[in-house]
Amino acid sequence: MEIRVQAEAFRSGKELEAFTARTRGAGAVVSFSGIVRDDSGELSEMVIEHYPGMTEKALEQIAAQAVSRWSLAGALVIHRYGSLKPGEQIMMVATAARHRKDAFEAAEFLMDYLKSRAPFWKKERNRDGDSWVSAKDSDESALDRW
Amino acid sequence: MEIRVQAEAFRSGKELEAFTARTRGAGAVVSFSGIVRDDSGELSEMVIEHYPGMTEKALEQIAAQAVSRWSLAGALVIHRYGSLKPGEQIMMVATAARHRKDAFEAAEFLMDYLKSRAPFWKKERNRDGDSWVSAKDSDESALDRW
Amino acid sequence: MIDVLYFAWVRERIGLPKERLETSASTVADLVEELRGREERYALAFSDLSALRVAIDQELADFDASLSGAREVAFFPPMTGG
Amino acid sequence: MIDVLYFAWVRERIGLPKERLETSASTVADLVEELRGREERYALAFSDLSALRVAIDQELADFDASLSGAREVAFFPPMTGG
Repeated sequence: MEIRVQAEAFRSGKELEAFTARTRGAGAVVSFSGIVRDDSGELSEMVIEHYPGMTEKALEQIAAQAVSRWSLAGALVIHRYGSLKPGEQIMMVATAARHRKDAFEAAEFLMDYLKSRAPFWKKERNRDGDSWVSAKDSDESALDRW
Repeated sequence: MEIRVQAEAFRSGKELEAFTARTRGAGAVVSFSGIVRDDSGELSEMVIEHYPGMTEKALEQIAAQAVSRWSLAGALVIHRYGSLKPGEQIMMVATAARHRKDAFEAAEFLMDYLKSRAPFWKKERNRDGDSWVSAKDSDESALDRW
Repeated sequence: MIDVLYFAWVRERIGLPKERLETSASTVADLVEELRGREERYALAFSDLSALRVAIDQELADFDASLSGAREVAFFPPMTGG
Repeated sequence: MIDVLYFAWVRERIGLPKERLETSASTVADLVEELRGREERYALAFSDLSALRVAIDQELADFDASLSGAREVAFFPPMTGG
């Protein structure tokens, strides 16, 4: 179980290969990467604020829950904060297990909880002003299935 | 939609990064990698046989179904055949979408169909003999949810 | 004495990220009442509690949770990570 | 004339990957009957059809499917990719 909260950019491919090497013997590795979208073509940057101290704690609790519910050989969460440009990686999770079902479910669980239980807030800076991204009802209701 | 059936080894991280670059703007990228496990410590190699011609067709049909059912910015399937050592990558799928739900579901769908509808057969060569991997009932029943 | 932290648009509306307060509030809701009475910007930030979340000592909590023993309370909008 | 292909343990039991046959079988099941009658190794390979899958011209098919117009039939165990 590895949690990293950082301002620095990271490379999902490099992280995936290192994670796969660390969890050798797993059989199934799932990764999710979140990338800054620019649907309008107007986004100049995305600024991610977080709550230092609580962020790490919340992510560790979420990951510990995943480890207790599924049979995992490993779990990785990386989440950035600070200023990101369109196309940059915001975060990634990876899970490793003997079987694909555990790896997939644990990765989806991590994402669902991370989305609305880890203290991150996104602000979009557009040419015509700034706006905080609002939480979606669908993200809250995604937790119901777990 | 990109399908590759090959004997050559590949690097999941390099493939993930190239796929992410090709599907720029997607927001959510999910990958699954399958790796040769050696639970007994007795496996000397895994030999994957396939049905050239039908394999590519079957994978393309499965990927086309995924593209028609979910809103995807892209889908990638790589599957190896021939002789593989423990720890080597057997295959990977990757999906890109605006939202994580589409990316996750499409990746799981691809995996479930690929497992029991694409003409690959695995043989394990152990110190004490060879054996064909048998299909699991759970793989067949995994198709029911789609 | 208690540390009160604000994040995202709560921080922007109140105009500061953190302050140290002397309070006799026994629950989060009491503290919110106290803050609302201070200045217009607080009243504005706390006008709709359904749009807010609270953490006590870095754990998510409810607005009726007790502040007994709490060292740090944080107010923020629903989280949007991932 | 039809190409008949065998994969995995079906190929091993029959002892060859592919053969070209003259057949008057009108369905896959008829072809299986014909093959079973040829030699012991065929009878063995086709002893339990529930353990076998069939493809006609590289598409999965049923054992009662018609062979009319078929150029290629393949027999193999349930697939184990991924």
